Amino acid sequence: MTDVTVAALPAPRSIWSLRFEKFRGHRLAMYSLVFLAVLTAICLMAWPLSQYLGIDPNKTNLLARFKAPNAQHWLGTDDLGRDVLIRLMYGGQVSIAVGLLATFLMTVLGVAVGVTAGFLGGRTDAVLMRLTDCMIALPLIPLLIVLGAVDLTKLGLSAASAGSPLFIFLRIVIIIALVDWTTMARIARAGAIQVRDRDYVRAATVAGAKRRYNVLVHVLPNISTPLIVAATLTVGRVILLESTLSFLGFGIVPPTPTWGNMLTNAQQLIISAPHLAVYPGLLIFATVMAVNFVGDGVRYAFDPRAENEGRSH
Amino acid sequence: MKMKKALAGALLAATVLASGGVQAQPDKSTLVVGQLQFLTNFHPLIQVNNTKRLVVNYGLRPITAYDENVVNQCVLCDQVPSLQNGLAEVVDNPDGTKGMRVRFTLKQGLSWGDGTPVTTKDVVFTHKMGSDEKIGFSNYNPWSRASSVEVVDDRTFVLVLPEVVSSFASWDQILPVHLEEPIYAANPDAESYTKQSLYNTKPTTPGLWNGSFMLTDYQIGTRLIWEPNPHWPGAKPGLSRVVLSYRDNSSALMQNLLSGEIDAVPVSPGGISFSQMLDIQGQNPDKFSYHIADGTNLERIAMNLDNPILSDVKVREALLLSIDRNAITEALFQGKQMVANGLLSNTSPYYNNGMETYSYDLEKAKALLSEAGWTPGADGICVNGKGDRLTLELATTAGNQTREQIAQVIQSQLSEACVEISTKFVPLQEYNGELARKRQFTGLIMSSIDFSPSTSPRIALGSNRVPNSENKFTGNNFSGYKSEAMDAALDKFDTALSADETKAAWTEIQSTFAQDLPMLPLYFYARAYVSVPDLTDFRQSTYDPLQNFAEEWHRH
Amino acid sequence: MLRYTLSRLSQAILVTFVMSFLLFMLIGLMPGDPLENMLEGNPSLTPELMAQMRELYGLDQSVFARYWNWLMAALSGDLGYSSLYFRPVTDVLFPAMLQTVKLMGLTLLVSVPLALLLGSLAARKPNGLIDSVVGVFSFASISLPNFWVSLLLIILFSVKLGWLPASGTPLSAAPSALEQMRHMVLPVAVLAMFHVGPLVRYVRASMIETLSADFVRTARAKGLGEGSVMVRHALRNALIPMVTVLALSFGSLFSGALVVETIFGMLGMGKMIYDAIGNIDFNLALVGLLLATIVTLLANLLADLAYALLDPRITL
Amino acid sequence: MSNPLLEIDRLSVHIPMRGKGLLSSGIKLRAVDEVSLTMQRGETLAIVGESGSGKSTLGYVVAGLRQQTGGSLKITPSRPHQNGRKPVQIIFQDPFSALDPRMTVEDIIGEPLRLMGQDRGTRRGRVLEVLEQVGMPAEAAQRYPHQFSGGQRQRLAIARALIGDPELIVADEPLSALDVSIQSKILNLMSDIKERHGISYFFISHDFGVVRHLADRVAVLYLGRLMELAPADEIFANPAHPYTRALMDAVPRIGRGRRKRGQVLKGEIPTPLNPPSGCVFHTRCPRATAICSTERPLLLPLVSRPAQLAACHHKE
Repeated sequence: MTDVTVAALPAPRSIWSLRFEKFRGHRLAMYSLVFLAVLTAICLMAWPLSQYLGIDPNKTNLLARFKAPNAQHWLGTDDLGRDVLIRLMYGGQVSIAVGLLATFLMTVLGVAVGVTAGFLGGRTDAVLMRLTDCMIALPLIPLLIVLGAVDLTKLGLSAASAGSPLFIFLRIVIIIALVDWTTMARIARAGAIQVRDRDYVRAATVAGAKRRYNVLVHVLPNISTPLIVAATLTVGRVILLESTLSFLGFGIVPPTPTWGNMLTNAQQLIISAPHLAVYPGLLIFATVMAVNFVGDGVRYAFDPRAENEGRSH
Repeated sequence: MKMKKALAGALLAATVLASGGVQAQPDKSTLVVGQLQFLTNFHPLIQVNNTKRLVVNYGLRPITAYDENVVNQCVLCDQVPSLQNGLAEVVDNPDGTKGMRVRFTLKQGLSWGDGTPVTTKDVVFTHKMGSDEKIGFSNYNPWSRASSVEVVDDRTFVLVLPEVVSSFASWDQILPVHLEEPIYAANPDAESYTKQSLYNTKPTTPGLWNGSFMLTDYQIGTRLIWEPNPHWPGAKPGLSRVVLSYRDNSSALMQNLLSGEIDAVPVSPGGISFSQMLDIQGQNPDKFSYHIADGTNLERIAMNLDNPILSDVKVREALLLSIDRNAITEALFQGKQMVANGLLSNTSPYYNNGMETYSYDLEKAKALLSEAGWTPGADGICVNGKGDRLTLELATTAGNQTREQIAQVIQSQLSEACVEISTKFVPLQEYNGELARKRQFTGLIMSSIDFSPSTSPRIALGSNRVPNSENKFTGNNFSGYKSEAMDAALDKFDTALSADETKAAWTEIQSTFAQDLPMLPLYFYARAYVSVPDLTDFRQSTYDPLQNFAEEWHRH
Repeated sequence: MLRYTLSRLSQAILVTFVMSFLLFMLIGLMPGDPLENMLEGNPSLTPELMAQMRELYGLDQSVFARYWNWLMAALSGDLGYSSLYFRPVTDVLFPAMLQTVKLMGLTLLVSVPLALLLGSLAARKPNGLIDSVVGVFSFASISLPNFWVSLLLIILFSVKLGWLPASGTPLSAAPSALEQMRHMVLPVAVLAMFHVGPLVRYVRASMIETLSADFVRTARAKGLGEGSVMVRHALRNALIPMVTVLALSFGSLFSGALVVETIFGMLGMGKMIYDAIGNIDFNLALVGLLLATIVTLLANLLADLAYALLDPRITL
Repeated sequence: MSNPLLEIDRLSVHIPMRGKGLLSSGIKLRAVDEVSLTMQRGETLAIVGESGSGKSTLGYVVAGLRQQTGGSLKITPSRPHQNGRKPVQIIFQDPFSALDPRMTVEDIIGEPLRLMGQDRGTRRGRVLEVLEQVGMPAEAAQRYPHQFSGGQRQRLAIARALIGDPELIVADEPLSALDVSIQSKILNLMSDIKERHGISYFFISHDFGVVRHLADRVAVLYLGRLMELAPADEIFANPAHPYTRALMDAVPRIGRGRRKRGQVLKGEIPTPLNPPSGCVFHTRCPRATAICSTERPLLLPLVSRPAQLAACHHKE
């Protein structure tokens, strides 16, 4: 009965290994990925390094302001005698964490909205997509500033918890996710509509699958490709948004360092210490640029048009 | 080919644009002053703050003002009243208490910008409005001190004071009756009057101004333009135009100063910070003139004494001992702004040399804390017997870099003494309103307070000056400090009519303050101004705004 | 077409109302109390008087009732009073709008031709050297923090070299055209640098597409010069849908303008909103944000209509 | 045999058309219009018609993918189906869209069992079993769909349909996307399975050649209506309805070379939004007379052959 020989089948090879191979071919993306990995590793070294050098990142030392780079302070000190390098590293942790967390959150949000709209269709779809259009229409930064200015004690939160650094951090993550989930929603919706009408979903339905099963088992894995590409590019935008917001004073506030609020501080010191304006900005730029290149690489790697795999009937 | 032409064109255009700046000759008849914080409203006597005083006095002069030697001088009047010259006298009130009569004569030829003479009618009108609680003047020397104004003639009037006050000879600006009275009559409450006042609806009306300059043009949030008042009877102004150019933050002001966009800038408040001035001075010692004088404006931390931690004077002393104020002023101000030991600076003639002072002493601070029952816990932060942590919130205004820096330094220094501080930077409006005036802060708030020669320290220390609904939330005793000894000393101060009496009262006030420490004094702001070097005849006064002498300024 | 326009317009109006309510709620969540901010510094205010005022302004009512009152007043032309500038909101708004229109208009004048130039150059030889350089440039454009670029340009051109002013607003009451231009150079440069990146990518993609289209090949076959083919055929075809792309970029351009206006001290819409929020000026913040939203919605609407009008494949 | 496996009684699917905006336009698309059918166990019923005739819609209703808007449908399984086992399964036309590219073959084929709640271990044995039944090696289980050809994929789809042990398989043009050489192999597989498992096919096709090999009975649909219903032998020998005849003449057959010249359908199929009055076929019917445009013909047995039913005023 068996009329297909095993030898005729290609060796099993996951689509991921193929993609990784393509990604490796995108040189800028590869370099960027290495850069980001190194940067993240360095930022994560902040605590051990500060222990090793005997530095407390928030400890001010007025006798050691604007110190030139030396054995203890590798990039020198700032206007309050704090170590610039360690603060940059902590700031990097914040930026990267906000970037990843907010992207994750907005992916969840966008996918929830998009898949609901795409899979249910009809009036739900119409309403949700109008909502998405509205959000897209809004200028992001002014909206973020309002959200950043919202007094959480008016929402019943205690003043102490509203002012805690962790809460301020989460608040940034949440408000960025709240205003920027629309791209994800559109992609998820388009994907969901496509997958919804695929025969494999129909076959599962005939076999007794409910909506939940189809969404989880069929829709989500099949729209993951464009979502991963979009998410990568989003990380860069989020880092930029966070730094802009912190720079404008509606983001993460001192003494917690971020690249954005370090620039606010540096803005005041451009006469006495113009170099302080260089590092954080350069890091934001390099990080966002690298993330965008990686995004471009991922897009290239995932692009089916660039796929060599032929489909023969 | 086309590309090359376009490129050449672009280069040419760039050169023209760039060279415009290099070649532009400074206009010597104009002074461009950079400022922070555009006026919320232009009315000279409502919602008055330091920033407004820096502006309004170009065009509207007070009756009297202190000069650079801290001597009270006549601006609109002929002679400063005193008990010695007989223009002021202590009289018996019908109910047996003592009152005062103070006589002024307006200068000959004083005139509003539209040519209408300034007369006693304007004084009567201003007094009437200034005593009307619904209008709510908030000027520095309240008109409500006088119960009535007796008109002698067009230029002479007598102010009748129901109480003896030491500040009897200090009086602020007057308003033009011919323009503002109809508006006041139609709008008898603060809300609508302020909105309808010509100062806000049409501030370029010449008749609103009686100083050497008047406001001729303005653009909201951006600039104010002052030009000479043709009816000013005094010296003809040396500048034909003063432009107040508003910038968002002090670093923008600094950039504009360095790029030659602005010619002068006040140093905090209302301008660049003192440390920014030092930065500029360090790099460009000759490019600008640096006018620096001692000031009376005190940066201090008020403490909520209702907080059980802070009600213990030992804790307050420990806090002050753990803040290295010398290091702060040395590092941030090169020591050019003086550390404050109390309410008055060491250079004041009334300074009390005998009182207790608190220089940085961490060991003593720790000892005091343990005496007060606070011992370091596992994480280095003190706890008391009940297990409470020694943690306090320090709030100050957002956007002021010096304050934010100092707050972070204090946070860091107090942690050495086992005190945990969380910092909070709030917008100015919120700070002044809810936090300070409504006393909604739990721990520490940092801001400045100015004790002018005519202002009683009662506003910050009197037990009746704790802001509450009874006194309509006036008063600056944000700590909630109540001391009978202090109240008695303040009574003496308020009725002192001679320098000796005043000095004795000040001595007592300062000693009591040093014992009780109701506030933590940090440093005194210097009065400073940075200008192009060709600005001459620039007088800098300790207390009153230098704009009172703006007609004397020249550029050569 | 008319039906489609009306339907889209009515949707936009509905959205505007929904947004106005949401913003009203959000603004109400800013710290402080509108009445106290308005009357701050008036020492003679008794609690009774406050309560009276509260009633007078309807602040004791529910948020819905307050919104309704506000909406009715706004529709009758009363947009309220700015507590920051002590003027009716409209008095502050219009000069600010003009300023922003000027800034954004000049930016478009720079960014659109630049995008067309760079995009066309890149499209001539995809994956060639110029294309790679332009590609990196457009990536840099979307990755640059615009506030940082502003700072660097100010340090270099204003503070160090002294060539250009550090602010975007001329000081004199009647500045000469040259003076105005000089003040706009840095702000426009920053904004254009930030705006041009996505445009370049768009122009490049659409040029490559049209260059490979049949009619372009025909034109080439007819012996038209390369430059002529580029300009007359490819560029013109790429231009038409560009209107849509530009309209859709309005929101991000406005966001960029906010940052630039704030740094260069220009009282445009963006800085006005920023100041209003920072100084808790409820009315100004609300109206400013709403106006920005409406204009963005309109731009999007126009983009849709233009797209529908210009693209024959879409029938209405 | 007691009662039929499938009973369809005057079943209709009318789809309301959405107008522009949110309102319904009131127009209905009559995809399936009052169709009545029965199917016996083990029987293969072929549904034949042009595209747009409603045959797929009918198949979707039988498979439970779509709800009818009128009439009734009853499936009576011979065995009690417990644990979520479904008596009906489905095979699709496009083997590429039919298999989830993200799943391994084992997971794809095992999906119906997974939906019944069986664990992976239990499923595996059954998956290998059906793989063998459809002629695929066990090694295929760990591969992904993109590693298989169209014919192989169709085998996998059949395997998935088989695994749940159904009694009826709706096959929606399962061969039309395949090469002719592969078609016959799959066809043999299907008839093989039918014989071994006693499965009924609801076999949708537009190809009489294929139908002839597999079908026991044939139903001809046109514009959602049943035109003819007859045993396969009879209909191929003597098509009673002119539409059936036209279809047979128009379609090329496996192994028979080119289509026979003769009666070929004129014009396009009318829109089901506005079907012709009377006999829906009258607009294209070579035998149409006046009565055809006014009166709807009933589906009635032929006088000579009572098993053969046709809805025509002019049956042959």
